[in-house]
Amino acid sequence: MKVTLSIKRFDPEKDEKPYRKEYTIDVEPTFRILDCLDKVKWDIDGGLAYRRSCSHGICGSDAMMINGKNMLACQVLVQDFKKKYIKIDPLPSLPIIKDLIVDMDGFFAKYEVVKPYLISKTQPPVKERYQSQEDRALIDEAVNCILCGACSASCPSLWSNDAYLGPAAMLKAYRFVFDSRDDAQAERLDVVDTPDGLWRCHTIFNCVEVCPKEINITWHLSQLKKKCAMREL
Amino acid sequence: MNTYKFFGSRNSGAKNWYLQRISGIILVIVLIGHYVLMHATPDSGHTYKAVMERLHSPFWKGIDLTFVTLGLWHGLNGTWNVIRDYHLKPWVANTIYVLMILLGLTFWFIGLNTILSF
Amino acid sequence: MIHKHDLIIVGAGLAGLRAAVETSQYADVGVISKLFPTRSHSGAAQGGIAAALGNEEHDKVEWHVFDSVKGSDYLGDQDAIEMMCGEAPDAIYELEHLGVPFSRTKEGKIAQRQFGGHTKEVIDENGNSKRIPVLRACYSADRTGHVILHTLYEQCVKRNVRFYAEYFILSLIIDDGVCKGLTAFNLRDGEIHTFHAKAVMFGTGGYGRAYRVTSNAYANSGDGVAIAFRAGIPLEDMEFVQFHPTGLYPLGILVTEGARGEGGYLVNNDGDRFMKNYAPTVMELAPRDMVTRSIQTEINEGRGINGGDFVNLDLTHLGAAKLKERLPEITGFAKTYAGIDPVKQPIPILPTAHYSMGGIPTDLYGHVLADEKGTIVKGFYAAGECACVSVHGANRLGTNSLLDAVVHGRRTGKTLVKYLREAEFSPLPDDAEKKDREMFANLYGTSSGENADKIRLRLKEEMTNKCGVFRNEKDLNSMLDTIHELEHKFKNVHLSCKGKVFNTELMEIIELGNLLEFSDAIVTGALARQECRGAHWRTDHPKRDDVNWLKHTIAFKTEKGIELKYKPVVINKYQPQERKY
Amino acid sequence: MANQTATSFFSRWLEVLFNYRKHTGSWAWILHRITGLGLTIYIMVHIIALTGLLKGEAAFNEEMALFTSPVFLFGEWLLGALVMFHSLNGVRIALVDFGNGARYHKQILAFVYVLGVLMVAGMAYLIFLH
Ligand SMILES: Cc1cc2nc3c(=O)[nH]c(=O)nc-3n(C[C@H](O)[C@H](O)[C@H](O)COP(=O)(O)OP(=O)(O)OC[C@H]3O[C@@H](n4cnc5c(N)ncnc54)[C@H](O)[C@@H]3O)c2cc1C
Ligand code: HEM
Ligand code: SF4
Ligand code: F3S
Ligand code: FES
Repeated sequence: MKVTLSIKRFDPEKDEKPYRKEYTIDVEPTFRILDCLDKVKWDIDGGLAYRRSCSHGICGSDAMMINGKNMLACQVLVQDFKKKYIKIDPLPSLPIIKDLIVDMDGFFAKYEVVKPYLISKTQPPVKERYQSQEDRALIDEAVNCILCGACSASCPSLWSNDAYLGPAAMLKAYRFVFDSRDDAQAERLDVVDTPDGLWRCHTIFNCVEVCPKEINITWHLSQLKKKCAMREL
Repeated sequence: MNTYKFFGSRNSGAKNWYLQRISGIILVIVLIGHYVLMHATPDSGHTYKAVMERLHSPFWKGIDLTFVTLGLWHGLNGTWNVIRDYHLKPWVANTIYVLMILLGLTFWFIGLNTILSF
Repeated sequence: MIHKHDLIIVGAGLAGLRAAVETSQYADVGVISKLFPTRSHSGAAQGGIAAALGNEEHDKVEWHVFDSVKGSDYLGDQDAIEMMCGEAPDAIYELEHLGVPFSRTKEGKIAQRQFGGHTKEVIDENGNSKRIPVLRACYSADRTGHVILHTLYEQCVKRNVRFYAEYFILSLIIDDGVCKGLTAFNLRDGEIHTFHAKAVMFGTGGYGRAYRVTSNAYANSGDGVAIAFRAGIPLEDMEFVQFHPTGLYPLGILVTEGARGEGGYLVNNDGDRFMKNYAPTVMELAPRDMVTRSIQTEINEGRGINGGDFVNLDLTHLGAAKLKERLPEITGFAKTYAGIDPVKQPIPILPTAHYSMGGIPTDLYGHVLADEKGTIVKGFYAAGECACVSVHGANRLGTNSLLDAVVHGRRTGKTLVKYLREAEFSPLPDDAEKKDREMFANLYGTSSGENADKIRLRLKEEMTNKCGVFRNEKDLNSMLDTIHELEHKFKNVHLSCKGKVFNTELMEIIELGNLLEFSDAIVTGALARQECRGAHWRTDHPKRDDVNWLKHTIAFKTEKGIELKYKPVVINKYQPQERKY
Repeated sequence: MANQTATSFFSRWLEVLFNYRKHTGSWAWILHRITGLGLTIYIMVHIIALTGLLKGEAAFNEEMALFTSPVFLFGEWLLGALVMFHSLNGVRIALVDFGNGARYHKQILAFVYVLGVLMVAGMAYLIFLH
């Protein structure tokens, strides 16, 4: 079976600005888009650059924009597309380093801002701390995040304001604010309760549409919003 | 990373967020009432007499005042929210903020003046 | 550019990060990883991490030790296994304190589940002692590795550990038997950097990518193992490569053991539950290596589905509700990658290269050993899948490898804290980057030559066929020839992309060089070992041979090729017996 | 080193906005924003128009005659549609934020659309046929 990939290319050492290039390759219907990229890389142009590692949607390396939507290249197959003309772009609105590789430094800097680690102010017991199944259930979804960046890069609020913390960072804040073992709720809420934090989220739900781990990020943000608003009132 | 400093007014946005929703919900109720009234009984909205009659009742006066106040606040706060979605230089943002307050007050007084004159 | 840190850790998987958490309070630590830390393959581990906590039912460290020894087909060093199983509970409690969101029992303790080969001793009605499965694997849904990896990274962020993410290490600087640092290149700009350190620790993970069908990530190309080998460090027990019985056809993505644990059937083209011919009593729940061999036999004898190279894992009789509740991730994988709904159709599976039992030889404290006598390489440490302590012997038990990475990461960290207090920086040799610069210049200078992908494909294909589940002398010899031929070709390999920024082609070529390097050791070791033990199965020597082969292989790289030496297995409490389940 | 940031922020922003697929929620957001801004302008116009009351009965009735002309009635109906969308979607947003609406936001939106169409039709009846 033949598919045509239209890939956005950019080599900082050669190109003034990004351009598109088409590659027609022979594939099986069960190929992942990642396999298609490999095929282009191995058979046609060794210079094509993209990140990848686990190849089954768990490491979060290969988020990119495929046919106008952010997804993991290793989590979609050729047969999932009706048209065999597939457009591949890097994650939108992040600085492109080369081809499909974007600069994630800003994304991770925002992750670090929300104090993404357990802060416990009490001495732990000799064995484990107890946590009820109900308390654990509160963070069931949030701990699945693989930091792929698909959500933040799909958020219109972030496109227009790159200081916005973005859904991924705030989901991480949720993960700790709602962990019954954590003692630093207030500090973390201070970080997200800022004009470039929670209040830039307009419940657009793009993040939820793209999350490869099917996390309902907006629901988590709404829980944080309520907590912050209650604090103010 | 401390670039996430705030610009514009001093609060974080939490209160505005809350009030935007509350005012919205009150507005739905008021608006639906307003619409039905205006168009279910066309005369009541479009003749001087009917309007006068309503404006003389304290109840309707109250409703209209709420409408003007909440509508303006909700609309302008919403607009301010839209503006804040862009990463403007602080002085630009602050200038717009002041202008919007002035604009809001002006229209509020005009509206108030009309309603309270009768 | 030269960077100076007390300690350089290579690898940001469970082993590397655990050591970083341990050491960063006391020393200046730099962590190098070719992937952003949370992309490390530890994150793919689903099932759990073993420890005899006894949270769900009575359990004893002693039982865990016995299971691991037996699982290793008696090739595991029993002092190391006792140490690992003994420290396991504390290591898990510490993980919990660091923030790992384990699943919980009703009382709020860490939840545990059953896993293949983990048993407890019970007395049956006739007064005989027998072993039945025990709830020992601590888990967080089916994402155990993921949550531990993220938690450890979070703790490193908290401790301000300096990360060099997307730096690819090239070679070790070992001078007069002392490790002084290493060289690496920054993928972002292609520059070579030297890292000067009092000590270097490797936690570079496994090497499943030498096989065509594998559950491993692209990044698992055994770089650390190959780099150490090239620097004169021997490799231990490389011939033991674990094949997981159920990889999703054709990619090899892992279908967890739990699928059979929940009652899944294995069926061949004739619709037969063929395990009845191989393990009539336990059927599908036989140990990993056994099931793998049975599946491979069916395939080899033409009973694969439609004569193809896969059989079916049938879960349809379990019903939609149970699949949704117990195996959601697997259901998702089958849907996404095979377009199959396990509720209605069987899942096509085949054995997949999964784990490397062998690696860089270390002692119980993480010191890398320079020979079979146990000489320590000063300043060089290793832990995790790239190291061989050896706790897994010839076959590791499920959930023991995350434990290995965490326990040894922690132990090595503790050793390092002590070492770094006294150690000094020793001067770097002048030409530390010389070899790497030459290699780069060579590659950038090529205008034509061999295609790296052809070499890689052929290596992976033949490793799968000739040095896979079943091995014999003829195949292994032919495999050695192939490797030598490919090594020869590799000298002429062509780099088509001449850019500096994210030259991933360059990276893949270097990885290929590493694959060739250690594959040689795997095949040489396998050829020599004329017996069947654990994951290593020689059809031409179909018996375990404790008289001649109850010993560890130590492979050295010499001018003339690979030279094999051997060292005895540490046997304390449990004498080798026949391995029956 | 050539840099793609050479293009202006605004044009990059527009490019992304246009190229990215519009999911249900994006449409709702875009429409909510446009209608919100439109209504804000309208409410100001409305306030000015009502100052006509101050000029006395004749002047006001003259103005009203204009507003009850078919063109304006049609305009008013359109405006009603905008208000309808904005208010119902506003309620949806409030449900998402205050309640558990994030789990059912698409269903709520479908409900909003159906209710909106019904109300707009109802308004057409009131304005044009009543
Ligand atoms: C699909 C799957 C499921 C598994 N499930 C389980 C399970 O349920 N229970 C269990 O106990 N075990 C399981 N395992 C095994 C276990 O996950 C691994 O053995 C363990 O995670 C290895 O950890 P590590 O820290 O040694 O290496 P890894 O996590 O692989 O990390 C390697 C690190 O080294 C870095 N690195 C490598 N080469 C270079 C280089 N050249 N330059 C710079 N950095 C480099 C990488 O970037 C990475 O950070 C599973 C394995 C797989 C593949
Ligand atoms: C009738 C009931 C109304 C409800 C329930 C309502 C609700 C809301 C809500 C919840 C928001 C916040 C959206 C967000 O922050 O993402 C909002 C925004 C807004 N509203 Fe309303 N509103 C109503 C009427 C009005 C009216 C009458 C006006 C005009 C005066 C108006 C103008 C705006 C504007 C300009 C915004 C900002 C748009 C944006 O943020 O995208 N609204 N409305
Ligand atoms: S929330 Fe989902 S989309 Fe966002 S980074 Fe995490 S996994 Fe990716
Ligand atoms: S897309 Fe953006 S606006 Fe909120 S709901 Fe998601 S973060
Ligand atoms: S390669 Fe790991 S998520 Fe796609």
